[in-house]
Amino acid sequence: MTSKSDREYEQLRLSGLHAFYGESHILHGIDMVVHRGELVTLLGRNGAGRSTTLKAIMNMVGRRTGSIMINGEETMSCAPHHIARLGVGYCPEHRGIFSSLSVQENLTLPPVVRSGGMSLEEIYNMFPNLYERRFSQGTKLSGGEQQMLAMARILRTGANMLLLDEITEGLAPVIVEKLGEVLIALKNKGLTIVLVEQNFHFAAPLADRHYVVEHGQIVEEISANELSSKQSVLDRYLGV
Amino acid sequence: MSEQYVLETRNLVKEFKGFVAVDDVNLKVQKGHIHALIGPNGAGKTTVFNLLTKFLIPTRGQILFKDQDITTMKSAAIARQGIVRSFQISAVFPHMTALENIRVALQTFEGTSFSFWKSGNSLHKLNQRCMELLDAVGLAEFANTTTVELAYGRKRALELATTLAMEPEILLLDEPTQGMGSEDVDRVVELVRKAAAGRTVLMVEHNLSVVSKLCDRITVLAQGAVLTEGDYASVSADPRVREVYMGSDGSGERGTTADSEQSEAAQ
Amino acid sequence: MSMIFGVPVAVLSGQLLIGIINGAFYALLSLGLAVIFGLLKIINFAHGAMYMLGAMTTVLMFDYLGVNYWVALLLAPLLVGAFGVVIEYFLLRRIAGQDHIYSLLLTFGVALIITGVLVNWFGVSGLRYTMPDMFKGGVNLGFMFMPYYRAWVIVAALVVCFGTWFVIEKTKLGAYLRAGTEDSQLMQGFGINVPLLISLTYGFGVALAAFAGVLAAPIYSVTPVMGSATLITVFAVVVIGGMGSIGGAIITGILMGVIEGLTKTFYPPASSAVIFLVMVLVLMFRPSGLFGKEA
Amino acid sequence: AISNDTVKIGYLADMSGTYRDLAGPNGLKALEMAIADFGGQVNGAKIEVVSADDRNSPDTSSSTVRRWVENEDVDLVAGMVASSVSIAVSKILEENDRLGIISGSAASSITNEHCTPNHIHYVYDTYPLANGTASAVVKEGGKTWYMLTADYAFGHALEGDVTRVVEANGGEVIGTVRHPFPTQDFSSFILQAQASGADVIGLANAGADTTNAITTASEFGVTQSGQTLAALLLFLTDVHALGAETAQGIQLTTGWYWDMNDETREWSDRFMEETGVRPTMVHAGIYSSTMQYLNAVKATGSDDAQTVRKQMMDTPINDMFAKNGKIRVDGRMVHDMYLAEVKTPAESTNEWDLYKILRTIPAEESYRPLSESKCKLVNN
Amino acid sequence: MNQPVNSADIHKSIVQEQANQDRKKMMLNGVLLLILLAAPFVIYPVFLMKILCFALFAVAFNLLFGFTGLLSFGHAAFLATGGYTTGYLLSNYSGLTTEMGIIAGTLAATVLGTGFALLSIRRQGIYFAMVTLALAQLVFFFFVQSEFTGGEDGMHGIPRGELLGFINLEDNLNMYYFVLAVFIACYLLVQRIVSSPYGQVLKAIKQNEPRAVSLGYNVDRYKVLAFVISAALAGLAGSMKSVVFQLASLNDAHWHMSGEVILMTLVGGMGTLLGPVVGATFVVNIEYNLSQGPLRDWVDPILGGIFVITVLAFRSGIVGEIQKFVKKNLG
Ligand SMILES: Nc1ncnc2c1ncn2[C@@H]1O[C@H](COP(=O)(O)OP(=O)(O)OP(=O)(O)O)[C@@H](O)[C@H]1O
Ligand SMILES: Nc1ncnc2c1ncn2[C@@H]1O[C@H](COP(=O)(O)OP(=O)(O)OP(=O)(O)O)[C@@H](O)[C@H]1O
Ligand SMILES: [Mg+2]
Ligand SMILES: [Mg+2]
Repeated sequence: MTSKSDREYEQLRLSGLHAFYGESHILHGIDMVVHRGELVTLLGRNGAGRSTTLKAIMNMVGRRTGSIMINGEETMSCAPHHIARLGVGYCPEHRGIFSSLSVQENLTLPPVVRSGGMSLEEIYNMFPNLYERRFSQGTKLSGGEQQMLAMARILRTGANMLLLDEITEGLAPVIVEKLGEVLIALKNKGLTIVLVEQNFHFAAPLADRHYVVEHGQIVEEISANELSSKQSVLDRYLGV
Repeated sequence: MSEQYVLETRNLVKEFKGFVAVDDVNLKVQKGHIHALIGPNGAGKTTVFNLLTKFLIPTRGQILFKDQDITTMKSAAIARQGIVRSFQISAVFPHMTALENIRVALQTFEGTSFSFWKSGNSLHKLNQRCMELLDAVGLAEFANTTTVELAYGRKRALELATTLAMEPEILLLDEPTQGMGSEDVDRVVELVRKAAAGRTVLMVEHNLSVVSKLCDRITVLAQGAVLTEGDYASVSADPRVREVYMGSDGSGERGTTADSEQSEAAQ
Repeated sequence: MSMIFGVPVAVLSGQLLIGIINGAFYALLSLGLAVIFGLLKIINFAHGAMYMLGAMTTVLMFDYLGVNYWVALLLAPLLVGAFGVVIEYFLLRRIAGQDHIYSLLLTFGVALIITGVLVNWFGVSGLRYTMPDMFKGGVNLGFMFMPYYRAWVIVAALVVCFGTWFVIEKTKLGAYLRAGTEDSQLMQGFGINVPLLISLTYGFGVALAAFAGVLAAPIYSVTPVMGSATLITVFAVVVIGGMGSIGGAIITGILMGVIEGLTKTFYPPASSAVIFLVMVLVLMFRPSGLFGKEA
Repeated sequence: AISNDTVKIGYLADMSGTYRDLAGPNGLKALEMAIADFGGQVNGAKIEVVSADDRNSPDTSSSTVRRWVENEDVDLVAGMVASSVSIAVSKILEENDRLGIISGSAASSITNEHCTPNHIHYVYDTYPLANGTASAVVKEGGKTWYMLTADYAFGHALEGDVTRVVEANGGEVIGTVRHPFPTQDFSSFILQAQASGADVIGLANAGADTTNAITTASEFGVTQSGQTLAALLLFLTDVHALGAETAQGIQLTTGWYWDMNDETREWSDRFMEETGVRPTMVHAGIYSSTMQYLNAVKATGSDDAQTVRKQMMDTPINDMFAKNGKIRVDGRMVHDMYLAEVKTPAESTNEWDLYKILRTIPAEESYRPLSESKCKLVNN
Repeated sequence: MNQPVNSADIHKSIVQEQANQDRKKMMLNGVLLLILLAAPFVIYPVFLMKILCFALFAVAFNLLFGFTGLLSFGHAAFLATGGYTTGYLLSNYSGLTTEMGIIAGTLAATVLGTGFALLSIRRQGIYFAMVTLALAQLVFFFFVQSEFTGGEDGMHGIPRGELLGFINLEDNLNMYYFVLAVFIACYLLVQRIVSSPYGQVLKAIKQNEPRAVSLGYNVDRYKVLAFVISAALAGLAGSMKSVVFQLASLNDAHWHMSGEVILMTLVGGMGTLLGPVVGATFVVNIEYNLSQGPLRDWVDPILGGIFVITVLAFRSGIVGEIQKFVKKNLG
């Protein structure tokens, strides 16, 4: 388990983050903090701006204002490849599997940014499907296999903060279950994880805290132990 | 005797350079059923769909629609026969409004699709039906919104409405609730139920709560072959299915209210 | 003398060899195009102009600075490559992610500018470049007279082609390149400086064209318009091979050289049409070219 | 009388494309030199020049020339290279009864089936080029010919002319290969020509095709193996680009050469001062024809097309460009042509010292006789 | 959150909106028509006719490129085929009236276009562009080597003749109004096509082809039809041009002409109705005026610069940018 001092260490702090796609203003001042070793989820309806928040952290949206601190370092002016070098691993919503590469090439593609990542062997053990199909073209995998690949890919890099966007989408329940175990293992290794998730059933038992996003703003912060008391609030926001 | 089966495959096989993705599948979809195809990732579900709609050519085997061999028919012809699919990855016409998206589908029946001399106003008579369909998926207020501007989940809803506009005899749905919030999931379940009235639905779905609520019959695929078949109760009780697909708790369900309560209780 | 279809065997062998030489030349040019398209999805209509720049630079460096052939062989591609990097940085980068055809139009415009300016500076009759002494003459192979220089062309072109193929298909750098062009944003998200990689790749692609230009300087008329006629033919070669297929470009290049050579022997008037004819036929049966990956 | 008290000359030529060096911007310089030498005015009327790029496009040129003659009252159109442009322009001039002097085009059809009473073809055409070179080469012992022909009307015409002349002189064309236009690599064709064993390889093409063919021929040792190259259309600029080393020994016919006598040298020096290069026969022809035109305007006191043309036809041309040149009724200016051979590097003293004049081909032997003409102005 | 939405209202607003747009279009068309009717009294008619011919060519091209999403790099072939056919017939068969020659030229281009379409339509994206380019090159080589085209000399002295046997087209004004009438008819036709039910399908195919297939559209047939119409109109433009200038030349068949029509369309605004017209006017003017001005020797580099600037800064073209501006500031 993580120590007390680590718990207070701010791995990520967003303050007053605005983001735009061309003319459309998507994020309207996001404020949130993630401590080292925490697993935090972003919940919200479709189109609330959760994926955009992750992309904004990676400097992958059109225009941004506000502040993003990673490890206490301001990164608003950093190019995306710099951000990755700070130890951030990003798994995008639409998988981003490269069709010109084989499965194995896809897997070994992201450069290792820190030591301590998983080895190829460990990854293949976790996802036997990928091992079987390792020489096929990346995009010839089934939808679910591609999702596994996208997730597995960043586990190799040794990143110590993971931004994961809808990683259970399209996965069979067995695999989802296994992914849950993986996330817990990662958390135990001290990694910081920001999880965007539709599947609340999956996220609830894993997370330390939940942020609820609506119309590009954080409207609620709920910690794991408040979950039952704030269930009704949550239901309202998520439109259940 | 096969009268009651609208769609049937016989010994269907698809190989990709030696890799057998679909292995001797005999699928029988009964008229009026909502039939689910489930199975672990990479089991070959999407491939079966692709074979049924001719986006892929079978290596071997036959496909029959209402006892007629359609193995060699082309994609568009199959759609016109009444077999219409919706895509796993959202498929819309991005620079048309939501309403126009649906109108394009409705136009197929007008027989004026080659009439380049006709005024565009001749399409207005379809607007009413478009609005009904949009309303059904809760997109009425977005009728005049350009589709690119819709959030992902809404695009999927729109796509479904477009598919329904085709009045298909058989509707093929590939993960219709993927990427949707629970609110939308429930709406889609209702929608599919409504849409299924009077027609047949074949769907791939990983959300077992949806499957359990909707489906009359379930085929489980694993490694390209049929593992078992039956109704939800019998399939979900099958230990092999639990092992390869459902996992230990056997629910595999996603964030419905009931589930989140359950999971809390688990905590 | 034995004959095949009314053509003496000796002549035919000569034509085959010439075909292979020209093919190696096509391979080199189409390789650059294929690298640029395959990796950057840029349809480089400035390729002919870059080829021309390679040849022009060689001649001008010799005339004004006394730079000899061997140095030019290295320096001209470097200079033109650097110019390519500049073009990528200031122009092409701004349309990244747009439809391919914009890159086609942009580079077409760039080619018009480069060619037009040079025509005004140097005219169109051509600049004089003398063959380096060590390549003068040739050897009689019995069925034909083989100039030494042509032999050198074939060796140089093949070595460069194979080296390029190896780097792109078999190394990690190549994998970065291939992936970076599909989703550069994501690649950057993995910590790779994609913009730099892209600039260098474009620079490298046009440097290949310039290298072909240096090889061409002693044997073809060096004029600012020498690239425009070649461009379309080389494009056809790349398309036949399958846009973006590196190995395809090389093999098809040689193949087309031979086919063109045979046409020049048996039915010369069709020799410039034949490549286009082959292209239409190939695409009818293989929509993505001989070695292209299905879309 | 002189319309508007101005003699207005429109100079139309390829300024930016493949034929730029033939006439181009330097041709305009030659035209301006002529006007300056003439004194800048005729009988008190001023001389104006307008110029345009023909873009090698007959329709762009048509628009330009129509505007010139219909709106800007241009009296003479000069320059003109691409035959399609020359023919299109001459039709417009005929319609509007203005005068044109074509200096750059090679097509002999311009004063044959396409002749009009409104234009003059001044410097050269393919007929004497083929005629001069072929007959001279055959006479010197080149009996068997192999033709390398550009596969379009121009090349076909040239090939036809050569064949006729070669056969008339007792030679024989033993093979022909028609290459597409344009072609960069001639090695295949040169190889075929070598294999044919002919004495002479005739190049019935032009521009870059010709220079590429010559370069390749030299690379493949054509001359070493005892064959002669005869280029049927080769300009000084082409030879300059090739250099004496590559082009040595080639025989060709030209209408003029800068280094023929003091008169030509004097003018060429002035031209070189202006432009930095030695003039081709086209540049000299533009100068000469403009002089001839202005003299005719001066003599008749009119800029009416027919009056001036008649005067030009009646006055023999005697200047640095031509001796006893004559404009015929079909518009063809006939003058002596010269058979030249490209010097060896040893003979050549500087980069422009390129030709040895072997002999003069008299005007009457050079051009297509009127008796063979299809021109509507000739009563046959 | 979900307010009840009245679908009847939405329907009404859509119809209203459509009617509004139609009215605006009518007004714009009216203004343009007036300008074009008066133009020959101010501007030299032959030059205006040149613009109209190229505008028609660009409009034809844009139907395929801007509205169907197919980039043909071989449209010069149709322009040239139309021109040569009409030119050849009118020059050699004096019994033909001018419009018969023009119709024949258009038909020839249509037939050729059908051939091109059948050979190329299954290819996607850049392969499509390259196949059309290759086919057009073959056509070009054919024209270069054929005797009837006059090779690089071109075909000259094509008689303008008489329209319907009694309107003398040698007269520039008569000729102009004839060209104008043809142009307007074609322009309106394209306008109609784009908004027709067929146009909707084209739009859908352009935006998402696999989806259109899955909705039951045999997309190849729709694309072939668009290609054939486009080729026919391009051929018509070529036929008209050969009659106007009384000549036809290889320039029309060269691949640079295919590039030029792309430039026109792009500069004006692809996928807009008026764009190609504006683009053609612009490019023809630039080329014509520059080739006579002090920048005479620099036309090609300047055209290249226009390409570059358009692609970098005005990708939606003149008309497209104006539309955007209007939408942003007034709409
Ligand atoms: N590339 C883009 N250009 C313009 N608008 C965009 C773009 N991507 C997303 N948007 C808009 O931004 C808003 C927020 O999108 P985002 O993807 O962040 O939502 P989300 O909360 O992740 O929801 P989802 O469940 O749909 O993924 C949506 O309204 C969407 O339409
Ligand atoms: N075009 C192809 N070439 C090679 N292999 C393929 C191709 N398409 C699919 N496969 C392979 O076939 C298998 C079945 O894929 P399919 O997409 O049908 O799975 P699925 O059941 O839909 O899975 P998921 O639930 O993850 O979407 C997978 O292992 C996949 O890698
Ligand atoms: Mg999202
Ligand atoms: Mg699937």
